Amino acid sequence: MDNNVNMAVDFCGVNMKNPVTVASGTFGSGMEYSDFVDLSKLGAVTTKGVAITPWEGNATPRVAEVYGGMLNAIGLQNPGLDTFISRDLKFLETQDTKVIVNVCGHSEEEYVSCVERLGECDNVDLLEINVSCPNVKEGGIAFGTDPKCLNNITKMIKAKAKQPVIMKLSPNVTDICEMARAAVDGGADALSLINTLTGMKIDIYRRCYTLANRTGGMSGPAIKPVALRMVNQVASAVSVPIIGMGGIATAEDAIEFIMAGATMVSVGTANFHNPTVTSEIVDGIEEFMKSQGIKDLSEIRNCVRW
Amino acid sequence: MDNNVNMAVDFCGVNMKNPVTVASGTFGSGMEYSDFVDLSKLGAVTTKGVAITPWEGNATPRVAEVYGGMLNAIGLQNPGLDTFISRDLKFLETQDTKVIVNVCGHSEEEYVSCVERLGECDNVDLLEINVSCPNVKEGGIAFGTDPKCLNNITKMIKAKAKQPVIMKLSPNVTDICEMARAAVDGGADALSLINTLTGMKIDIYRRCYTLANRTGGMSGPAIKPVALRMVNQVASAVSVPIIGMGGIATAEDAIEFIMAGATMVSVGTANFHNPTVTSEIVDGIEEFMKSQGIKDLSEIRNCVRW
Amino acid sequence: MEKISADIIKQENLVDDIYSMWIKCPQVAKDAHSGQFVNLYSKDSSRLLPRPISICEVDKKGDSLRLVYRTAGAGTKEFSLMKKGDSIDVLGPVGNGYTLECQHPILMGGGIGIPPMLQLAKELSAKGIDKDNISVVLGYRDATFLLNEFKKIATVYISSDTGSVGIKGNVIDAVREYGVEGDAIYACGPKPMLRAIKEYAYENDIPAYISLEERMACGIGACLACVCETIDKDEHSQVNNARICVDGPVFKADEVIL
Amino acid sequence: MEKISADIIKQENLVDDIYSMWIKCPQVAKDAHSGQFVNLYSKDSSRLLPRPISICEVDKKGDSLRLVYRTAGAGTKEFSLMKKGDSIDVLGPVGNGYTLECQHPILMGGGIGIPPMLQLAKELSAKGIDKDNISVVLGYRDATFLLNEFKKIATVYISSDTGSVGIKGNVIDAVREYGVEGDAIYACGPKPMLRAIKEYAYENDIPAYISLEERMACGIGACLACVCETIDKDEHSQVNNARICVDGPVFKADEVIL
Ligand SMILES: Cc1cc2nc3c(=O)[nH]c(=O)nc-3n(C[C@H](O)[C@H](O)[C@H](O)COP(=O)(O)OP(=O)(O)OC[C@H]3O[C@@H](n4cnc5c(N)ncnc54)[C@H](O)[C@@H]3O)c2cc1C
Ligand SMILES: Cc1cc2nc3c(=O)[nH]c(=O)nc-3n(C[C@H](O)[C@H](O)[C@H](O)COP(=O)(O)OP(=O)(O)OC[C@H]3O[C@@H](n4cnc5c(N)ncnc54)[C@H](O)[C@@H]3O)c2cc1C
Ligand SMILES: Cc1cc2nc3c(=O)[nH]c(=O)nc-3n(C[C@H](O)[C@H](O)[C@H](O)COP(=O)(O)O)c2cc1C
Ligand SMILES: Cc1cc2nc3c(=O)[nH]c(=O)nc-3n(C[C@H](O)[C@H](O)[C@H](O)COP(=O)(O)O)c2cc1C
Ligand code: FES
Ligand code: FES
Repeated sequence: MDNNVNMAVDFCGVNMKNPVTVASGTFGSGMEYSDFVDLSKLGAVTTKGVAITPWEGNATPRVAEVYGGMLNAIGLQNPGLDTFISRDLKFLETQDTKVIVNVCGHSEEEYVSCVERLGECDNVDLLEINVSCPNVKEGGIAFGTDPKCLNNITKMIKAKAKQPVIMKLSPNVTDICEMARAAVDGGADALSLINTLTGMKIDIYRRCYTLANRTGGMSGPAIKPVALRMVNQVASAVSVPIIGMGGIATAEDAIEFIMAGATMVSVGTANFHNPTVTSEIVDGIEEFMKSQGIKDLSEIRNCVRW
Repeated sequence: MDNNVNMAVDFCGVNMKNPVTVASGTFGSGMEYSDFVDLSKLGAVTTKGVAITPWEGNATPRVAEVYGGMLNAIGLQNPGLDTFISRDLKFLETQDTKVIVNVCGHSEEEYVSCVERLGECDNVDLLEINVSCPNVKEGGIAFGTDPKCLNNITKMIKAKAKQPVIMKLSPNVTDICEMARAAVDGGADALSLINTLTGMKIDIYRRCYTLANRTGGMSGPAIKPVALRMVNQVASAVSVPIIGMGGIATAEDAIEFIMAGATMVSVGTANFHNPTVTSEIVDGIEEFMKSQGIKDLSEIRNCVRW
Repeated sequence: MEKISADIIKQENLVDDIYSMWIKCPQVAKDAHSGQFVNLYSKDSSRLLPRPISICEVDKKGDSLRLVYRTAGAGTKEFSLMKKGDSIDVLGPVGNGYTLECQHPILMGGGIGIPPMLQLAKELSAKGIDKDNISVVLGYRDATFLLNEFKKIATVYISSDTGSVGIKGNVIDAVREYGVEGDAIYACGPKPMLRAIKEYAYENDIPAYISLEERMACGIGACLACVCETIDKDEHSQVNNARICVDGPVFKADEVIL
Repeated sequence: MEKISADIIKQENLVDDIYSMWIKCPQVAKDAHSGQFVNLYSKDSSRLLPRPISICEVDKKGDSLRLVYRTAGAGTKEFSLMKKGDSIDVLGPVGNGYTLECQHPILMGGGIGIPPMLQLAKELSAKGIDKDNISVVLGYRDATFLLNEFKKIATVYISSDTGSVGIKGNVIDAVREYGVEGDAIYACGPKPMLRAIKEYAYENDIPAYISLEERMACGIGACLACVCETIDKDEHSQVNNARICVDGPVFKADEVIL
């Protein structure tokens, strides 16, 4: 058997050495995990959401463990774009991997300013726009759950963006395909999904919400079936490439997302349980390809069709 | 310490000895589980969805295991109302517990005919209307995800129903409170939630969907945080009583739902893992009340407020 | 049916990925007979559904059951790592099992469908049918297992996918090749094998009792996950669907559609 | 920081719900010192997040760490059931730990905040500070644990919630009651106790180094779950929030808002 497999993928014209990246917010900007993983092993690093100015985030407790996953309400704490550029992007310049910068904002203007400034940064390959902030100007979660708002903000961002734009979709909607189409019609070059499912935990002894924020975003293996279903539906509704995520913890999980239609996959919460998981997933995909005689991921991408 | 605790609850005028029932479709009509549980220990038995005529259900495989839960696409196979009345209701007559009959249909007319015939049955205490059938006349899942359709079918059912009507809500929506209000405005006496979250599993070796139906409804502990969040939101949006469900597997889980605002709780998928779980949950709630000095569940119901 | 925690008395690897486990479970063993199965529960919280495993042998005096299984996925893998003295949750016995009305039975087991044939052969033997009149046709993938135990009480014919033992082919190939005859067929194995047996039984006009498999959730008749299509309307379901877990797993081949 | 699978060398129940566990983990032990912690991982798949546990003792020669913990919930309960010879996944050492610049340290531990004081006392003692000059004030709920180990190297004062040992009250009550004096405070314990210590340190104008707790997800500085509010803008976050896991868990009391 010829053992050469090609794990490289082209994502919006960016050539990734493999389809594995990390889910924004679970990996910092890679620095903290570089003790455990050689970042050059990853197709790309996706950074924690960054805004034009520093954000404080929510009160603590910000996280709670749930069965097979966790809730988080970090509230998008971030050091602001200046520090991000001078420290985090600079660190990533030294790493042999692509960079996807996740962007958040309180208003359309903030998103756009952020995207404009990032246009000047050489080592930003792609922009991922997080439109599921719990705390945005226009009627709360509107960007993430109202197709018109989503379409509009996508257009505004695309008008200024220098890098390809990935819109990140919220799963807390009745019709994920409608949201996907709204983003693509607005010019999105790619989509990433899913962000977290809104959940809750109650401390029955103290009779209060476990999270200071009351609700939090659920992530981890427990949400994988919902994520996979949405990726598969969206893959047949639109034709832009997809970054699939939600509960990926093994190479087999990653392959499921690729077969469902994802071009790349992000590993999030699994890093918290096993800091070397991303590297193991890269190796596992390669092994799977070899054992199944798959030479290129295009042979299996979207092979399970809606 | 005075050890008398009152677990009884009044649900739409029906007096239940305790707040524990079973989730429709996971317990047959109780017969199969009576080897394991004394049904008289339960507040009520909620029966598998029944339609006016027998339904074949979906092709197999109908179930798949997922992390912390399962997917099902049974497709509401049921023996039809005649057999249900002459066999299942007759069996339940011999049991000292209340009966909640879960109703499904392909069209509004089918729901209504079913509800009318059940009006003649003495030992039906409550009707639970499943409006998240994967396979209904009016544009698929419309009843469960479109507030107008939900409002309309609730009205039609209420016009004919002799027993209190519980509308069972689907979680696959952007705004669960909007759905809850639509049902209550239509006259619903109570709500039950959540039904299953739509999910998917892929068999990566055979490169196909694991379920014949492609997608299935996700249930089990993995969905609990989403269910709890929705129950808590709905409890503050409407004032009818709620049956809370979704991943309940322990007495602590049940208490969380009660604190979130549920008057009753249903145990579903957990029965498959542990057939005596319902009885253990009843005992566990009693113990919790004793240890925390709670005399009546009204002291903690909805104590964690949105 | 009872659900209990059973002690593992013996665990051994028979060959390749096939394991044999004896468990002590008086409440389950006392009612158990051939063709029935038990539900085994994983200890890992990510796996909540029971794993149905056929009864390979019943030792009523020893209050114990033998289960022979293949490590197909994570659940059976977990079972295979358990050791003597560990405990495992088990529910059973479940299902109808085989009826023993016959004089010259032909037992056919394919792959991991072989183990349940052992208890059946033992029961037929105990009923007084002698070795010459119990034909057992075993279809292996490659390496054999349980073979000597069958040889003690039955006349054994073998086929294998690779041809490494017996004739190369499936159990029906072996039946034809060796001219095996009888007045009833009892079978367990993969669906294509069962289809071939159904056809063979029809051609030869002898009854065939086949054991079916399907994905299960409750494993006790409540959830309607595990159905197979029936020729006639099923009494319980009122449609042409029977539950494999409690209405089966054994069906007359001419009553189901495969 | 490394994540490894460690062997449990010793596991014992100290008192009530308090357990002591020695684990062999050369890669972790070699860099470990007082005030740092490790992340322990549950084997059960329903519990994926690490459990942070302070280092109670470091045995560099023995390549091992001692962890003393209370069974607060399902994760610590699982740890308490593990036995000598079992393995447990551990990541560490994490955090800044205590700085040892002082002549007359006062160590204050409350409840499950007592264990990390032991390694600190040992390090101070090893630095040459004699028994009379190391004051240790221990606040127990009721029954004592680790007490004799402290007595070997330090002057110990005790308070307890119930008054069953030492003076009835908290550690600050004991400090006032016994007139304990020193040039630096090192403390770990529940928030109300740390608040009282912060105030006491301010009044007496001595530095207090306090160890904070918060819910964690990554346990290594990446997720921003575990923050505490800081008086000054934090260098890393650019807001008034520091990460307890890697910027702490030890902070100067006058630099954080409790
Ligand atoms: C009535 C009956 C009797 C059986 N007897 C035996 C036996 O004696 N020896 C033996 O090795 N195997 C037997 N099987 C198959 C056995 O149940 C599966 O191999 C086992 O459930 C796989 O579990 P896993 O966790 O290793 O695999 P996974 O693939 O990880 O299991 C995932 C899920 O799929 C289910 N599943 C997977 N394969 C099957 C299957 N073939 N049939 C039903 N459910 C499946 C599992 O129960 C679980 O819910 C029997 C199946 C049935 C229905
Ligand atoms: C830096 C640090 C050092 C600690 N050192 C010790 C120690 O030496 N000995 C000891 O007994 N305890 C210590 N704790 C507390 C210990 O981490 C918790 O008691 C433990 O995580 C509870 O886990 P559980 O599964 O038993 O409880 P559960 O309540 O079931 O845990 C559920 C989730 O909440 C988290 N959690 C629960 N309680 C706490 C808490 N107090 N702090 C942080 N997370 C919590 C768990 O890690 C888990 O993610 C320390 C905490 C921190 C932050
Ligand atoms: C602690 C935490 C922080 C997160 N922060 C962000 C963020 O800043 N921006 C964003 O788009 N998504 C954020 N997410 C969502 C993840 O990127 C991802 O969409 C989600 O967690 C599902 O993937 P997983 O199950 O693999 O974790 C965060 C998730 C977690 C758990
Ligand atoms: C096998 C199976 C069959 C179900 N059948 C029905 C049904 O007939 N009618 C209905 O309203 N809900 C049905 N449900 C949904 C459950 O009643 C319940 O809403 C859901 O499973 C969530 O609860 P759980 O996590 O405790 O199982 C079914 C669920 C399962 C797992
Ligand atoms: S597995 Fe539930 S009815 Fe057979
Ligand atoms: S726990 Fe993740 S940053 Fe501290």
